[in-house]
Amino acid sequence: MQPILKLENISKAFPGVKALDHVEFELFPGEVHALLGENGAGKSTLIKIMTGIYQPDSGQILLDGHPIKIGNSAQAQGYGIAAIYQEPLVFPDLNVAENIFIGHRVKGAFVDWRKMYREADDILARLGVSLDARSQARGLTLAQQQTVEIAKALSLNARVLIMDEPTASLSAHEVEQLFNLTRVLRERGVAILFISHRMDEIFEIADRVTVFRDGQQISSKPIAEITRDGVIQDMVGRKLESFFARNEHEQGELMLSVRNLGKRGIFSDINFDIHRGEVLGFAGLVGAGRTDVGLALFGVEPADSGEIILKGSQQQIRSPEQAQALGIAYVTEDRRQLGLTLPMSIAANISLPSLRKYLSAVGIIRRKAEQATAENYRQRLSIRTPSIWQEAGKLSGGNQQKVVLSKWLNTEPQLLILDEPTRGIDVGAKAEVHHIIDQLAGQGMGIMLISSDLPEVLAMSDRILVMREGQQMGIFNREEATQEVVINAAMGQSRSDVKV
Amino acid sequence: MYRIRHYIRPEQIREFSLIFIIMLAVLFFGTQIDGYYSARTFNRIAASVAIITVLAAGQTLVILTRNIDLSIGSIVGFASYFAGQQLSANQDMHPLIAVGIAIGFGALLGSVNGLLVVYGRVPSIIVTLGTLAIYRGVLVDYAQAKTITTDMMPTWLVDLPRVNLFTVGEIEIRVMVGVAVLVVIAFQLCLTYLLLGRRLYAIGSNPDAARVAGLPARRIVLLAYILCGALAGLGGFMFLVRFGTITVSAGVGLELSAVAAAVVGGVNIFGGAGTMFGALFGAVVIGTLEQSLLRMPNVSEFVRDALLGLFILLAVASDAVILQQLRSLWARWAREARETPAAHSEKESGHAS
Amino acid sequence: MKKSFLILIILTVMSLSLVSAQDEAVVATPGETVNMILLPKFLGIAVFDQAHQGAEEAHAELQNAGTLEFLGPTQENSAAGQVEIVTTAASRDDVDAIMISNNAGDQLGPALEAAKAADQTVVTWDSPIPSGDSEDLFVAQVDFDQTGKVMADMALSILGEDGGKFAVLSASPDAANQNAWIASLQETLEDEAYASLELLDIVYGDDVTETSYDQALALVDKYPDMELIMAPTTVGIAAAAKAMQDEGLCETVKVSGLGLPAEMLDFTLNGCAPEFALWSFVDLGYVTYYATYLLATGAIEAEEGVSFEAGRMGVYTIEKDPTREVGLRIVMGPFSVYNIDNVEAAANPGGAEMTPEATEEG
Amino acid sequence: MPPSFKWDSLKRWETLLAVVLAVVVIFNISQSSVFLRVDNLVNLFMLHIEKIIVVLIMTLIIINGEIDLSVASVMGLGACVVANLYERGVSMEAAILVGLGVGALCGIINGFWVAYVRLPSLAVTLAGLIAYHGIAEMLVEDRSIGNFPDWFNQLGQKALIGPLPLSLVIFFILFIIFAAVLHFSAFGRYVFVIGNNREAARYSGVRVRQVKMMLYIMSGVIASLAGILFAARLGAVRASTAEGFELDIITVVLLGGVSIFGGKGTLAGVGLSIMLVLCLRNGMNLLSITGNTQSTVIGVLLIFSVLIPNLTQDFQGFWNRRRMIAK
Repeated sequence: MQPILKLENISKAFPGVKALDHVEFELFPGEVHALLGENGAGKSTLIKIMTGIYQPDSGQILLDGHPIKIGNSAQAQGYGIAAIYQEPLVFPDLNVAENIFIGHRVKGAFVDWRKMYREADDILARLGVSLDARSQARGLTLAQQQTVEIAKALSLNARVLIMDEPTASLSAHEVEQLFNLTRVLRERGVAILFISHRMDEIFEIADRVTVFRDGQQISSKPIAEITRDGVIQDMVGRKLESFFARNEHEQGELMLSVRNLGKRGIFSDINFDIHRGEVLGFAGLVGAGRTDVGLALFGVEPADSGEIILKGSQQQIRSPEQAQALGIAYVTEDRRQLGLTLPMSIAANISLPSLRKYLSAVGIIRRKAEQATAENYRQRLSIRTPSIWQEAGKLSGGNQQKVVLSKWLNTEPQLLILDEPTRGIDVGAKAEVHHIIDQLAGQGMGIMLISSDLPEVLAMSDRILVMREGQQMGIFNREEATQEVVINAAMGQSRSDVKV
Repeated sequence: MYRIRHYIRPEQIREFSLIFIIMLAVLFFGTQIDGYYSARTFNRIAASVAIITVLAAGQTLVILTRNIDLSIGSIVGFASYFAGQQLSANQDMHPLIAVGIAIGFGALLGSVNGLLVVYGRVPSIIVTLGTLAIYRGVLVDYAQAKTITTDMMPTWLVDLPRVNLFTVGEIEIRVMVGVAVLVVIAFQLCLTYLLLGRRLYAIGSNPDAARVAGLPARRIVLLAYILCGALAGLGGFMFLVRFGTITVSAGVGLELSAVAAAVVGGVNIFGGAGTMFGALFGAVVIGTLEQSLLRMPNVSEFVRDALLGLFILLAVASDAVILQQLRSLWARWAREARETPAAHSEKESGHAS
Repeated sequence: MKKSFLILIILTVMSLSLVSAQDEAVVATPGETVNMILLPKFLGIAVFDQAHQGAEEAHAELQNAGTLEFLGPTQENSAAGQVEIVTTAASRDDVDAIMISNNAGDQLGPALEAAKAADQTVVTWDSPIPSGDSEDLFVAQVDFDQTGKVMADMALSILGEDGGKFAVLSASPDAANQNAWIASLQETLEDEAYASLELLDIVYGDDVTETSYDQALALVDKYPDMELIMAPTTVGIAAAAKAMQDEGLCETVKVSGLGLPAEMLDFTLNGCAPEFALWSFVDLGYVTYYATYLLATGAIEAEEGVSFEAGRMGVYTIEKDPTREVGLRIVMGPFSVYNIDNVEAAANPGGAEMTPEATEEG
Repeated sequence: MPPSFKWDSLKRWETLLAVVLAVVVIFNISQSSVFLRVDNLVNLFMLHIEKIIVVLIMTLIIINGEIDLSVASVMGLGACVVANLYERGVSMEAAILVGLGVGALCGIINGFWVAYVRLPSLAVTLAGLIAYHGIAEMLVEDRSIGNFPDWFNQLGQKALIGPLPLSLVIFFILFIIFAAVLHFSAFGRYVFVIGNNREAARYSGVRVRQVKMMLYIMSGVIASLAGILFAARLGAVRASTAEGFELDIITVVLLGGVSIFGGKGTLAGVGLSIMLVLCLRNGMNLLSITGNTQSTVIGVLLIFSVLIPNLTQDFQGFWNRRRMIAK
């Protein structure tokens, strides 16, 4: 069989970096081809070359055996190459149907709204999703936005679909829906390039796996011929010991008690305790209200009923400053938008919440002390960067996450709320973050771990609280919490057909 | 209720909130000014907001793409002067050619802005702050302190402000008002039914996504500037028609009035949201306040501006409060819809086919 | 140059005393070097250009070997711009005299003080320094006290002997000359002869066409029995006349005030503004130039009772300015009152000179 | 500060400004013997001293991601309040205090709507621009208020330290304070962080609303102070005092390399931009270039200061590609 798209001997260099080094890559119709590699391995560059955002320095691209040149996104679309990203690129002010059709180069200058809605409904129906073509994109969940992007690709009759970490922000249920869509497309003969950091997903959906490291292709094999450990070894170039590290710790005294916590229309009747050295996992679907509980404890969106008892005294937490003063830290799920100030230096990001510690008598920031702190965390959490004065935005996802962790650890919190701490970071970094969590718990910190990565929650938590639609479905001990138990609780009883 | 949510956005309802604010203002002034509820009040306000409406429409096009045009005051001045000069040199010129000259001249100046923004990659506020001064400076040199006066103009032009398109009872729809309303309707239709119009929203809504979607963003932004300049040129022609006497300071400060009308009309200053009708209502809100305050007895000349500023702030604030309420209502509906997925999908399949 | 100046001053002071003894007007000696700056309220406006034209005429007549610079701020930045130009001029060595139409009220005072401290002659024209402190002489276009009478007379002439109600549409609230004229108008109205006139309101159009136009219509709506709008500003009168014409109100509400014949031609011919007045800005520039030249060369001193001859405009005598507490002035005069009989002659390009001879004298 | 990419690009901007400034200064020296005289150099600052004092706080506000269009009206209002009170027989000292207080009040009003109600600052301060000017008109009406006490006028006009008048001393002190606050203090760090990303700042425990409120209050007080200094320099106050200054002020800030979208800019760049505009204007005045020609030159400079680096970059890119193809 002839590949739809074939990349031959592609090289691309940036000042100081060889992003792709004589790479070969093939996509066949009706296959899901997983591309793996740590951040910086060259995956993004390859995608950008395939979608016309970058031009290769050398090598050629063949479509159906004919060499082509992809000058820009519009040309890529013209060749039937479409891409969806981890953060979907939707137009929030337009509605679903418009988002699907906006990039089409249709004949005529007019918008036929009736026809557009009809065709949008049609495509959505073909995908088997219930989404109103008329609703505005602003209110959609991430998963719905991704569905819109897939519909867009389908409407373009895309023959090649690039999916760049599409599952990173999705809950298990939504991932399953996405995979169903993916299978539909595969049946239609679409070639799918699939990128994910979650091994389970690769084994569930991929037909073929290619691994990149440092801009070079390391291996490319059918799924049947590979093992999890083998792939990881290819990616990181060394053997990685235990994937989820969690050592047993003594649990200390009670630190936080939450009683009947509620926020009108968001969540209600939340009750739990966290002890020193305990990791309490929060599982559930995206949108179940887990993040909202975290935000309430951190004072960003204060709760309006119930009690928060911190080390024996009841607290009304009204603002992040106040939460911080009480020894609470919150590592947000949206590290690029909310966790970091991307154009500022790593050092400035780390010192931000605790800036008062660095002021001299006249109120000037003591750079030396700031620098010392940043260097300290750079070593402790092995943040890989040429300099702590580098812009945070230039770091890879995993290193960014470590900067976010540093900035909050530096406030010396007693309760650490982690919201999707390993989303979108590569396996190596993920293992490091897990190691850090384990260490912190070992030092007696109470940790609230919100994660949609089920294996992660199961492995890292001492107990697991499951939420569904703003309700607490139960708290399970480490021993009794299995995937089935947690999923059943997260879905409600009726969703037993879902497999993960 | 879900249905309403799907068909109408809070931003669309907000335009009704502006009508509500206008009505409040009218009710208030009605108690203050004798004979306020009359066709004359309508005629006066309509005639006074015609020019600013056209300018606000052009400004809206640019703001939708996440840019701004601060130079239109100078474009208005230059276009009206230039058109007046051509007309005085050539009295027999066909009216449409005269309008065309003004519009073309405005479009030319607008395209300079657009080229600098799009291909020079200079932030729009910097470009248009610069051309605001440059266009005016060139006009002053060009005009050599000569004034365009009414006696230089052909009679049809001098008489034009008096001409009614049609009248309903005592309500007169002047040609100028008609032109303004026509511009608003035409551009609203373009924004709704032209692919180009939707792309204007798309670019302002998410520039990155627009690039990835392969939209010709640069050409569209350039076009927005050219259209904004063209509308400023048309505004300049209307300025010439209405005031007759054109000095080099014609149109000074109109850029801020146009931005104010657009912003009060709910056009998002960060792009992607807003309508022509919003801009129209914004102009009408400000025009109503201004004209009514002028006619209010016992309000000293010196208190007027203070009140005007206060009222504009109140209008913007109440509008924001109303919009916030609407948005949270919509969000609640959306949440309820999600929390009852079964009911939700039933309702959706209702109009999915 | 300074030394020769000194000798010159001594000589002229001597001759001056001789002359004044004979009570004769000082005549300027052509060919001296005086570097002068003519500073209008702002650039780009016809009337100031006409004043420049008159100054150029005098400059050529007097064969001044120095320069005549026409500098001005933009309209948006008029007050601060005038301060800036005067201050910079004061620090320049090559400026001997500044002729300014003040648009900054008393705010120009310190800057002009600095210019005077640098031995520069300061003459105001068109609009004086209200406090009168920091100028040598004010060249008034007309007698400010007369302006009120001229406006009241025009009102009577338009409204007939029965009089009627009228309103004033002025420039910006802090324009010194307009305010003086309005004060004089109000004073004049106290007189028995004008008892039939009633001043309803004073509003401000800021010398912006749009605002003036709206204000004029608002006056009509506010005062249904108003019969006349008196606008002592060229921008205001043209805008008000156009507004009345556009709304078909020319039969019921007339417009008058101070206007440029070229701008008012149509409105006078069609009866919207049957009568208005102005002086010649060309002459104003011309006279100002002569006065400044004479002062700067030391031919005359800025003192009460000093007479001088200003070329074709004849003899002027410096007097105390009765409209201000402090300050000296000469009054150029007279008003030219324009109506349907003479407006065309004044407005056509050949009549750009607008010499008083060509028009009826007020 | 240790190197980073952004810092480099800013440095390039500042280098560009410095080069242009040097050219202008050399040109001025060659064209006018007056330029380098001390009194002219003092004048050079004094003629725009009120604007450049406000430029300092405007820099912080724009870096913070907001704008304050009402500054010129607050300047006028501050001056009018002082003049009005003085006219009514209040002592000058008390009048000045009240004037500054009124400035603070204007700032609180702006800040309330922007920081707490989250209305767009453009709309709020546009309304403020009209309203505060309106209040100034109510206070002064059609008058011109002058005859202030001698000490007050002298503060604005006479040298205080060496050849430097009070307002120039205030400017230099404020410049140093603002540079220190913006680049070396916690508050300045917060200003940048909020300007980059308001939400990220909030999630980091930064008191976003308080910082914004503080900035607007500072803006009000400093604008009012500048207005009062303006009154002292001119010796008289009118309702239109300082009208229209806002665009000049914003122009200088933007020319200094401050991003209108917030989060980026240095006070060094703004300082250079101030010097550049002042020298350019002074040089043109000395050469008798006034009026619209002057503003045209500034307008061209504003556009070209961004355009030329961009075009150079494009040209370099084009050149590199050509070379690569040739290879």
